[in-house]
Amino acid sequence: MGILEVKGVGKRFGGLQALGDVNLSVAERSVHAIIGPNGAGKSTLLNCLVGKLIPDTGSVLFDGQSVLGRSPHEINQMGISRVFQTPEIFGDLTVMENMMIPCFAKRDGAFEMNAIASVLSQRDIAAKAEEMLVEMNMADKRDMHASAMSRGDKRRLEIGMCLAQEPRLLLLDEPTAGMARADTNNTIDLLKQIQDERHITIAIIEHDMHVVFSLAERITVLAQGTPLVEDTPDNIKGHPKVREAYLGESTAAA
Amino acid sequence: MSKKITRRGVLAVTAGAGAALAMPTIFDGSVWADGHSGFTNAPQGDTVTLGFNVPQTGPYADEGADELRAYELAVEHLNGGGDGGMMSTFSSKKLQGNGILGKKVEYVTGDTQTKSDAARASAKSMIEKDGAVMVTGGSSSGVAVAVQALCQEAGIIFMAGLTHSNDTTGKDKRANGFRHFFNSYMSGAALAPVLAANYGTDRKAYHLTADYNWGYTTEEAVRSSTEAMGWETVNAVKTPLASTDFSSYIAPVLNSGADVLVLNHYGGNMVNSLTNAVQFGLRDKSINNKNFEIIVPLYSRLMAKGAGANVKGIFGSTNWHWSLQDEGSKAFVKSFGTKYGFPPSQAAHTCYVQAMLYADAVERAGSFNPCAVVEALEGFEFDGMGNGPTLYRAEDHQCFKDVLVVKGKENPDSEFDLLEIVEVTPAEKVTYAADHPQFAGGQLGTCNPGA
Amino acid sequence: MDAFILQILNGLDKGSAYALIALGLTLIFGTLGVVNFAHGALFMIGAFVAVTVSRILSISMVVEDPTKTDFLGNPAKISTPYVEEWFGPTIGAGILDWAVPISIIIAIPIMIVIGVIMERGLIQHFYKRPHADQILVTFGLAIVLQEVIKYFYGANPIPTPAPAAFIGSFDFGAMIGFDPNTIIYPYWRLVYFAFSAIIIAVVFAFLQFTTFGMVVRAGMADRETVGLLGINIDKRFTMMFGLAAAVAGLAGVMYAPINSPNYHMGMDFLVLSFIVVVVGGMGSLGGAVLAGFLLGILESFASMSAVIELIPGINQVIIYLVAIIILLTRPRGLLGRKGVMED
Amino acid sequence: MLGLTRKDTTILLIVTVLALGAPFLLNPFPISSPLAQFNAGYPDLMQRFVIFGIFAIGFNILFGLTGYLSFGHAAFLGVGSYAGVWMFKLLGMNVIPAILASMIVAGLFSVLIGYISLRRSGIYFSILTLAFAQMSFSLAYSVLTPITGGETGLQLSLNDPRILGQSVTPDGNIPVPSLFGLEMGENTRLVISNWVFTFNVGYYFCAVILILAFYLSIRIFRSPFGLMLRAIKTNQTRLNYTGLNPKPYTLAAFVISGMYAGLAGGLMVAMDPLAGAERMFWTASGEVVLMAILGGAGTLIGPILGAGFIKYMENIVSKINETILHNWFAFLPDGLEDIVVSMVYPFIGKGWHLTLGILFMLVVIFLPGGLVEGGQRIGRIFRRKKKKETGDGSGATTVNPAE
Repeated sequence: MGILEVKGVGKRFGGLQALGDVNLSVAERSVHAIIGPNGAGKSTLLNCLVGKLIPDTGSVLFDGQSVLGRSPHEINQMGISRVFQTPEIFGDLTVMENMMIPCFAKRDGAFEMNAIASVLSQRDIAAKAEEMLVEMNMADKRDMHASAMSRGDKRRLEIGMCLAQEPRLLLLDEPTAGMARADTNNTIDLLKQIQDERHITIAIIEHDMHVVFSLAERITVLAQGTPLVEDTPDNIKGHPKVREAYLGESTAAA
Repeated sequence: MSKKITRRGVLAVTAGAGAALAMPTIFDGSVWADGHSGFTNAPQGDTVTLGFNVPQTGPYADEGADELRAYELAVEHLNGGGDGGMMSTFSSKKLQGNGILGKKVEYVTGDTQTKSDAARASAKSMIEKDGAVMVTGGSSSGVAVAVQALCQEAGIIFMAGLTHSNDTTGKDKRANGFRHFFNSYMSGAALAPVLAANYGTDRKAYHLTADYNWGYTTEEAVRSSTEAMGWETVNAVKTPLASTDFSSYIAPVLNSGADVLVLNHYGGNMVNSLTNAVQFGLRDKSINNKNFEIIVPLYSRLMAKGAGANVKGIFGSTNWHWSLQDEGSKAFVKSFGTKYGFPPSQAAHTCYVQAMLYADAVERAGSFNPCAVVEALEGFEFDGMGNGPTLYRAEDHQCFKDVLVVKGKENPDSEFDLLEIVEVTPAEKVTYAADHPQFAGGQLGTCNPGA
Repeated sequence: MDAFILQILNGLDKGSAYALIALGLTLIFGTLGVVNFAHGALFMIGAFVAVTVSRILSISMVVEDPTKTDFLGNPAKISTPYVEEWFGPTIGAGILDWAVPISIIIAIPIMIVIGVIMERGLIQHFYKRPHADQILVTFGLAIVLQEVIKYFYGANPIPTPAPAAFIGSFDFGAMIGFDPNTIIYPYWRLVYFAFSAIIIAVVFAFLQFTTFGMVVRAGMADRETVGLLGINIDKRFTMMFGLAAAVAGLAGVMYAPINSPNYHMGMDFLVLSFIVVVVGGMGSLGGAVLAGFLLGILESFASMSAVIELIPGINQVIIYLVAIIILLTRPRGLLGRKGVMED
Repeated sequence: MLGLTRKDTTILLIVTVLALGAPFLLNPFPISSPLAQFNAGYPDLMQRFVIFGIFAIGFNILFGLTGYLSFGHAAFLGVGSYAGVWMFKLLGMNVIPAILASMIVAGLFSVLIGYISLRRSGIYFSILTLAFAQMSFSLAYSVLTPITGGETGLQLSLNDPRILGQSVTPDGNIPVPSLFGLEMGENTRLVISNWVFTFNVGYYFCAVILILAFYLSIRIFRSPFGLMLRAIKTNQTRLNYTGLNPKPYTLAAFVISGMYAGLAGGLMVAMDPLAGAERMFWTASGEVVLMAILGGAGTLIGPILGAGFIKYMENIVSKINETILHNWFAFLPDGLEDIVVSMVYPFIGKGWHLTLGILFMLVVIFLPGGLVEGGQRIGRIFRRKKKKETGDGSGATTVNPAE
């Protein structure tokens, strides 16, 4: 039984069946990639996992608990963090302040109004955020406006913010989309490092096959809202159905 | 604005100031007060400052501008300039044209914005900053009541400008405040006989009433006086102050069986509701075999101008009108018209008279002390100010004088000639007991001289 | 029953004013993304175009008439408008009488010019600025415009009557079988309603069937893409601002006989028109029109004395109450798109 | 100091000095000079500066930090005022219970309105708050007249019970608001030659509260809570996916700023015991928005500057009349004097709205960050000069945290 169990999930938008009967199991501490052509329902699936969308049918269990009907922040509190296709960070805040927010976010979402206590807790939070910045190799940028950074740095910050919460499952939505090759490789290295050091489960939606085959331990191929196959990267590479439905075009294009 | 005379005390502070600097002193009370006057803002030196608090912005700005013109004229006359205006017709001959008690009259102006908060802020700055010993003006009852209460607290005299609500000298009356303008009750009392004479005693009235204090008191006054002579009130509907279009209130009128529409509206509300009512063709209809009629209890010439031709033939009441032919009115119209080129409005008249009455009261009392002024004004009877013999009643500080019933003129000679006087209702017909139920609930209190 | 029909008629009439103002407002928001607090001022300026035209038409030749005296006892001045002098009393008086309809023709170019100047001179610098800045600067502009009008025309309302032919009312009830005088409605208000319907139809047709309109609609949907096609969308948007100003101005011209224009009439309508736009859905033209009529009708119903007796004060708050209920149940307004103005 | 950084301490000290020294600072011109017209150091206006400063500071906690633009904040001020006057009427003239009641009632009212309005964001939120405030105004002006006094405002009367105080003073008047016997209207004047400085008990009471309120707002700005509010303004999505529900934070900010408004309302009636419905009208709500934006939304000191700016215009410029103008320009030759006066006249006195509108536009066009940005620019010019002198030209693009 995996840490994330998706059973029979379906979602319609008007006349369009975006997802139909998706079953998926992500094993704990694995890196699981979900690939598929445009419109295959990858993002819809992801949104169903984090509470942005509610599926019409089926169930989603995280660590044995249903996530359905919970709001995004509640699902996050269960231990799922999400990295977006375009980095979602606090653009108007400094890098340090960005990092302080997840450090501050206690799992119960409570906050401190007591002035003295807040000063004390602010110190702890700052220390923790500082530590995290060092770990993400961004300490030199701590006072920069987050919006002024390069895309790669924004991504790095966003991932760092997710990690600061010590999640059990990290969801990545095309983390290298729109990045230069060098940034992409850096991101791959970063994710590898995270996997090695932190042993957290990673689920990744990706277009770039290079990224997928560098990272993933198992791959699910989605097509037209249903999973086509699920296997190891090596097997997927040679799978005829996949070639036909997806890889043929994709490799040709790449 | 501090309260008690006992707190007064002058103490010198030694300071290493230069020779040019006089010795700094700290003391309670006003700078303008001489040491032992015992009241707020006692005039010092050879001038006295009056505060003219009128709407300069907002919908009543034109009325406020006219009030200000009247005040400037009054100051000119008090200081001996111009032709003296009503000073020559005023029954009290105390005013000499040498200022008040020999002090030259100066004035400060402020903007009430027709909001009670802003009016009070403006009045406070006159009292605290400019040392005004009397504040006057305003174009709505809300402002009058608010500023009157402030003046009571501060210990200066308030001479109300245009305020028609019963409350100003009713439930919200104050010892330091005086109203020359007439009120809702008087409008009702003056109108009723004229309406009976013109429209008969068997009428069904439909009231549209502005949904705030003045509207309430006016509706009550007109209803009770018309019902007393046999009219029936079919319906009374309150309309929001913010309304600009009254069509949805007017449309059902014809269908209600009423044959008279009473518009208890003032200012922009009145202009719009009357315009709308005429648009609906109400006056061309005949209900119960009677011609449908519209009545506007409180008229002003400026509003009549706004409503244009729609006022023609419509009855209402007004405090004063420039076409009055008594000596006082003629003198006032002449000096106002000569100076500004057009005749004064009723608001201008009441403000001019208030300024004169205050000055005269100070002269008669021989002091600017508010309590002395109150004493001089209470029960004061005078004439020659345009409304015939007038009494400032001691019990509620309301003036009792003739009230004009007017009608929109059918063929105006000029742009100012919009109203014609139908009847001058003598003062005794509009006088009521001081404890009349429409005025119940307030206490005058005692005069407050401040500190 | 007749009372209901009467109030529906009323509501349609009220609603047509709301719809016209809101239409221009949402046109500007939809195309330019600008929250224009000066839109009410454009409505007011429109009404004052009517005032000005009738004043210009009645510029008079003044002669002293020694037989009459004015209020000071001086010889009275008799003034005859030049139009009466030139065209004879009958035609001259007729021209004066028709000042408001004549103003429509004059108002269109004037309002377009004012709109274009506003957009080029001020608004265009605010496209990239936060909505709060847009609100502040257009609010400042609205104050300036109304104070300028006040300076020249005073604070008092100025009567601007409709042509004599439209004075009086139409007995609608008698026509559909009710007793006479049960449902009557002033001619000019019926004209106003018809006029609004025409303007709304023209604006929709313009956007729907002309290339210009198509480009603008495409620009409303996706400004960047249209820009990439090499179409100068900015120029067209400037024209849209002119158009919106003209719609507001015409609404004002035609409104002048209904309520005597005063300098603050724009502010009186401002809050209301924003509520109409938001209830209809930001950026939705159809929504603005629908919401305008809906709120007009509800407001009319709420002013019925039976309703006020049932719920005191309902006539004071109905608009706001409806706005709250709609925004809570239909977050994007009646016909609004998702994600517009939510941050 | 007091748990503040050096920079914040400096700002707090500046505000403290400004607030406590206002009677001197606002009265720079001797009373005999024609410029005395511009003196603002009289109690009523100083009180207004401070009270609207508090109102704007509170508004800024909501708008400046979270970006939620409430267009109905005046309702809380109005409700607070009514609560304060009712305390005066029922309980007694001590200002403490009145102000506490104002804050509590305004707080409760803001919980109710905030809870509903915060279900939406952006302009929808603004319109919801506007609608609630307009409803409050309309009802207070009309059908709620028995509770609110309607058009004439809620005021004290000689018949009020005042169970802990006296209904009528021995000399037959309505008692005045006081702090344990110290009357708010009490003045002490210092006369130095031609200068007159007025020290008013009520003003200093307000000033002390302003300093406390300002200190609290710095603490809120710098606290994790404040950080969270700024995060809400920047990116609610990320906040959601960081396991935080923005709603309680925004509601807390809304209620805090509602209570600030209530405090301002309470102080208003403590200084002048009358509550009018107009202070809930939408233009009053708009005014505080303008104060915040004009001064610099999201900055600490900006709203106070904005409040001062608008109230100065309203109270000083509106009082200049034609006669005063003629006095000023009396030194010019007659013809020229008339020309100058007629050119200036439209902008003063009854034209103060026009001046205000023009200044709004100028500030927004040229100083997008409000008056604070103007100050910063001037500061930068000086700093640049200094740098040139010392030869230190490192153009570091460090972030200026908002202040």
